[in-house]
Amino acid sequence: MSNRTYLDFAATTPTDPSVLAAMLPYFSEKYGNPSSIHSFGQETRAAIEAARQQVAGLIAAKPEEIVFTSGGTEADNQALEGIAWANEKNGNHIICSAIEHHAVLHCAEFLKKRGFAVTVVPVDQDGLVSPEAVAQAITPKTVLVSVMHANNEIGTVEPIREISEVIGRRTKDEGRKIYFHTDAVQTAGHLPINVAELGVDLLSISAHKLYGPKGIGALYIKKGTRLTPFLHGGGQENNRRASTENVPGIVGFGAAADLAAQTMAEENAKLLPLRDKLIKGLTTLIPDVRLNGHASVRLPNNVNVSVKFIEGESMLLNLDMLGIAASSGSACTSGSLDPSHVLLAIGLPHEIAHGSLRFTLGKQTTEAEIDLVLEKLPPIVDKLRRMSPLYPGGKK
Amino acid sequence: MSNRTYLDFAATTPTDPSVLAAMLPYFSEKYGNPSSIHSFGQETRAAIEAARQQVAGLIAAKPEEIVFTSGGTEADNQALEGIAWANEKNGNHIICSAIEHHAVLHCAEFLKKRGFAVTVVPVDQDGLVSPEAVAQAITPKTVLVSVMHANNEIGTVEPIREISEVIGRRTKDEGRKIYFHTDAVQTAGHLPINVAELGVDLLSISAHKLYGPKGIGALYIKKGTRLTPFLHGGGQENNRRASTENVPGIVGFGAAADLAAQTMAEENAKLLPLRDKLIKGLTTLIPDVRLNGHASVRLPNNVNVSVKFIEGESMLLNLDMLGIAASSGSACTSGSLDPSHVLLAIGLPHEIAHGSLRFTLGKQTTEAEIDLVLEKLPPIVDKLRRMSPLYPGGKK
Amino acid sequence: MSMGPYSAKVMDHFMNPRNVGVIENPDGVGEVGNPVCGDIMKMFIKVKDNIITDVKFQTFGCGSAIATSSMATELIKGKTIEEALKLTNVAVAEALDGLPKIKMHCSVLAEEAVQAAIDDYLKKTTGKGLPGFKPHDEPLQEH
Amino acid sequence: MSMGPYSAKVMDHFMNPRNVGVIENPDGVGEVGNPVCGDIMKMFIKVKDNIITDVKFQTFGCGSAIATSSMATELIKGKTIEEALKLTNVAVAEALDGLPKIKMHCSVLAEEAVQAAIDDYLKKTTGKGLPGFKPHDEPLQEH
Ligand SMILES: Cc1ncc(COP(=O)(O)O)c(C=O)c1O
Ligand SMILES: Cc1ncc(COP(=O)(O)O)c(C=O)c1O
Repeated sequence: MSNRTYLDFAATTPTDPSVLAAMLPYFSEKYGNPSSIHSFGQETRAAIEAARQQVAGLIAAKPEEIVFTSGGTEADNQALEGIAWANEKNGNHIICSAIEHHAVLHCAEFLKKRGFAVTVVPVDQDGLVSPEAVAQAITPKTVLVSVMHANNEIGTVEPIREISEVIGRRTKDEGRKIYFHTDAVQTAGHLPINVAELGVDLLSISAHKLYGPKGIGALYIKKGTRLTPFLHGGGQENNRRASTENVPGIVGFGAAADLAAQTMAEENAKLLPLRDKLIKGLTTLIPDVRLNGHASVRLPNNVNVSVKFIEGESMLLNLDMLGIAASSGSACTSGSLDPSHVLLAIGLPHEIAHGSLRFTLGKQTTEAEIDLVLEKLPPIVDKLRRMSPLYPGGKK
Repeated sequence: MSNRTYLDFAATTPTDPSVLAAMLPYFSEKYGNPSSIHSFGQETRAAIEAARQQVAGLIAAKPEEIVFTSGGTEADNQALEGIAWANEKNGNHIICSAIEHHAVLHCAEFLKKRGFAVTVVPVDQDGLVSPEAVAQAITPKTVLVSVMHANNEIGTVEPIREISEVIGRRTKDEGRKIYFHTDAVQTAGHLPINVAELGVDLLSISAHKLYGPKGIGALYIKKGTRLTPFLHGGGQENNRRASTENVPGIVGFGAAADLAAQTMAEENAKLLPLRDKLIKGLTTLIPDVRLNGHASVRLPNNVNVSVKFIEGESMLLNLDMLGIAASSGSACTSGSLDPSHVLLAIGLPHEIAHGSLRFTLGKQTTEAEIDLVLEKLPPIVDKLRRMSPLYPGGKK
Repeated sequence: MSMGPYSAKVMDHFMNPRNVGVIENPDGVGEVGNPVCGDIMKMFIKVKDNIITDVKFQTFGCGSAIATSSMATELIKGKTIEEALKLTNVAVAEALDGLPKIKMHCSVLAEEAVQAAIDDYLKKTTGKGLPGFKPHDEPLQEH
Repeated sequence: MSMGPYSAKVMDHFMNPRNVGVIENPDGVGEVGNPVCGDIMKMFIKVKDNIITDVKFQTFGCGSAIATSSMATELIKGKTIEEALKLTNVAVAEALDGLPKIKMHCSVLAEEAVQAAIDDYLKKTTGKGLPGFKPHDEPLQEH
C-alpha cells in the first residue's frame, strides 16, 4: 500500500535500508555461532564486537559495558531483577516513577510479589518527576531507582542528571550504593546521551525505536555493577546473558546506532518545526484540545493531545481509513481498554484520558503529511463529537 | 571464504534463503508494531499469527499454545521459572536430568537460590534417562520435571513418552498436577514431534537450529497450563510475553518450520548413511576412538567421539586450519575450560571427556565432506598423539 | 485501506452509523456505561402502540461501541417492546459478523442501552420499570 | 583460513611446535598439570656446565598449552639454569603476542614445567630441589 502516512514512530520505526543491508550477510553466509572456535564462529564474534563498539559509542559508554538483550523490555527487566536479586541482602526497596513503561512497572509488581517493596513517585501535570520527591522516597533499604529518560506517550524528558545527583548524595549519606536505572528506549538515537553525564548505572535501549530491527536491545551496565543474570544458560555476553547471540540483529543494531549518531542533529532540526506546526495546528484548529506532556522539555518528535468529548480509538480508526497511522496511548497497550496510566498520572480525568491521540514523527515525515493531518482530523473530530452524548454542542 | 566444510549444524544452522526471503518485507516495508490498531500494525499482526500456525503445525499443537520467545534459552527459562513461580504454593521441587542444556541446569540453580529444591537424575553410559529414576525422584512437592528430547552434545534421544507416562501415573497418585517440560531445541524440525503423543505440557524450540534466524524461539504451552510470565511489560503474546514482537524473526521461524515439516523425512534419509559412514570411519581408521551417546537411539545428524590421549581443542584448531568446522562439547561452552558436564555424566574420565569431538551434519553436508574428515583427521590425531605425554605409542 | 481489527460490517456501522442523534421529547431515554471504562451510550426511543417507531443514539466510545450502538438501533426499530427486549449482546455481535474478544463488552452495553431506554419508557407509562433491570456500572472487560 | 581466537604467533607454535619429543636419559624431567583441568605438560632437559643444551616437551592440552610449551622450550634453550628460572608466564605469553584471558593459565603451566624440570635436575645433582617450588595441581582458570 502506498500513500499511507505513518505517524507512529514511537511505536516502532522501519529498519533503515542501510541497516538491513549490513545485516544481510549474517543470515545465510556468515552464520557461525559466535561461541564456536572455528572460522565460522570467529567471523560472527568479530561482527558482534564491532556492533558493541557502535552501540557503546552512541551513549559514550565502553564496549564491555554493553550487554545485548532481546529488546527494551528485557533490558528493563534485566536491570530491575538483576539489581534486585544481586542486592537482596542490602535492601529490598525499589523506586520508580508513575509514568514508567509497563516493562518497568509490571516488573516491579512481580518483584513486589517476591518480597520487594516498591514506591511509585508521582509526576506533575507536565509529566515531570521531581528529584526532591525521589530523594524523599529513598529509605535505608533502597537498592534501585528507575526513572525513564523520556516518556513514550507524552514525550516529557525527565531531569535524569538532577535525579542522579540527589541519588548520589543519598548514596553518600547512606554509605551504600543505590543504583540508578533509566529507560532510554525513546531517547537513544534521538537525543544525545552520555552515560557519565547522565550519571546512571544502567540504561535500556531498543533497536527498533531507532531504525534498527525488532527483537534486539541493549542494557548499559556501568563497569563494576554486579547484577544477577536474567537469562540463565550458556556463557554468552561474558556470562551476563545466556542464549545464542542474535547476530544479524546485533549487527543491525550497531549499524543503526552509528547512523543515528551521524544523523541525529539534522533529524531533530527537521522534526522540531514539524512537531510544533502540528501542535499549534491541532490546538488552534480544533476547539477543546489540550497538549499533553511538557510544552518544551519534550521529545522532538512527539505530539500528544486530548480531544475533549470523544474517544481515541474512534479517531484512530477514522484516520486509518484515510491512511493516517497514529496511536492513542502507547502501542503496547492499545489492545487494552484501560485509559493510559501515564495520562491518569498527569491528572487527566478518565474521559479526557480516553480521548487522547499521539502522533510521533520520524525520518520519513514530510510537511505535507502534517498538513494532511491538520486537514483531515478536524472533520473527524466534528463528526464524532456530533455523535457524543458528552458534547455540549451536540444537543440541538 | 569458500571451500570450507561446516560440520557444526547443532551449534547453529544457516538461515535458509527461502526463509530469509520470507522475512525481508518485514524490515523496511511492513514494519508496523503488531500491537498497533492501524493498517501498519494489522498487517504484521496477521503475519505473526500465520507464523504461529506454521510453528504449531510442526509439533501438532494449536496456534494459541505457541508463545514466541527470543530463543531456546528463554523458552527453557520461561518454562522453569514460569511453572515454579505459578505453583510455588503447591510445591517447590523440580527434577531435571544430568545432561540438560545449561539453559535448564543454570536456571534450576537460580531457582535453588530462591528456595526451590532440585533433583538431578543421572543418565546411563549411553546418556539415557530412566523413566523409573524419574518416578523415584518425584516427591509430594514436585511441580515440574524437565528432560530434554535429545541431547545437543551426544545426540541421544530420550524416552519422553515413557517418562510422561510415569509422571502421569504419579500425578494421578498424588492427585495434583506435575508439569512435564522437554527441551526440543535439537529435535524440532529434525524429528517428527507430536506434543500430545509425547505427553508434554511444555516444549522449547529455537529457530536457528532448524534453518531459521537466530534470536527467535518458542515455548509450547499446553492449553490450560498457567505460568507466570518471564518478561514483564506490555500485553503482547496474549499477556504471556511482553516486548514488541520480533516480526521478521517470527515470520522467518514460521517459514523455517514449514520447510522443515516438508523436508525432514528426505533430509534424514540423506543424513543417516552419512552419519553412519563418519562414525564407522572414525572408529575404524583411528585406534582408541569411542563413540559417545547411544549407538542407535540418536539424532540422525550427530557424531560425537572421544579420541584418547589428546585434547579436543587442539584437534578443532587443526581441522579449522584445513577449513573444517566442528565442535568439542556444546558450542555454548566451548569458551569454557571445564570438560563437558554431559560427557562426565555418561561416565567418561576427565581426560577422555577433554578429548571429544562433535561433528553435526546438515542440509549442506556432502559425502565428499565426510570423506574429507576421514582423510584429514587421522594424521592430525597422529601428530597430536606423538606430542602427548599420555600416549603410550609416543615414547620411543 | 485496512479495516483494523474489525469486520467489514463493524467498520461500515462505525463509519456510517445509522440513527445517530437525539429525539426531541422521546418516550424513553437510557444511558449506560461511564467515562472510566471509556464508553457511554445514550439511546432515545419513540413508541407507538407498543412498537418502537423511532430510535436514535449518541455514543462516546471506541469503534465497536459506535458500531454496536448503530446495529442495536437497526435491530429494534419497528419491533415491539417485547421483541426489542429479546435482543441479546450476542445477537448484536453476530449481526456485525463478530467482534474481537476484548470488545464484546461493547455489545453488552448496547443490549443494556436498549433495556435502559425501555426501562425509562415503562417507568413513564406504567409507573414501574423493567423488572430486575440494573445495568453494569463497572468496566466489563477482562483485566 | 581463520586463526581462531589466537595470535598468528600462537598458531605458528601450535601448528609447528618446536622441540617436541622425549630426551633419552635426560638430566631433568618435570611434569605439571593434570587430566581434570585438561592440560598436562612434560619437559625434558639436558644440562651441561649449568647451561640447558637441549630441551624437549610433550603436552596434552589445547592450542595454547602446546604453543606455550613450545615457546617456553625456545626461551630456555641455551640459557643458564639461573636465566631459565627467571622465565615468567607473562614473558611466555608476551613472546606469543598475547593469549586470550581464559588461556593465561597455560602460560603458568609452561613456567612451572620449566621449573619442575630444573627442580628434578637440581635434586639429581645437588640432592635438594628448587627452594619453595610447588606447582599448582588445581585447575587455574577462572570459573
Ligand atoms: C519507554 C519504553 N520502554 C520500553 C519499551 C519496550 O521495548 P521493547 O518493545 O523493544 O521490548 C518501549 C516500547 O515498547 C518503550 O517505549
Ligand atoms: C538443547 C539445547 N537447549 C537450549 C539451547 C539454547 O538455545 P538458544 O541458544 O537459541 O538460546 C541450545 C542451543 O544452544 C540447545 O542445544
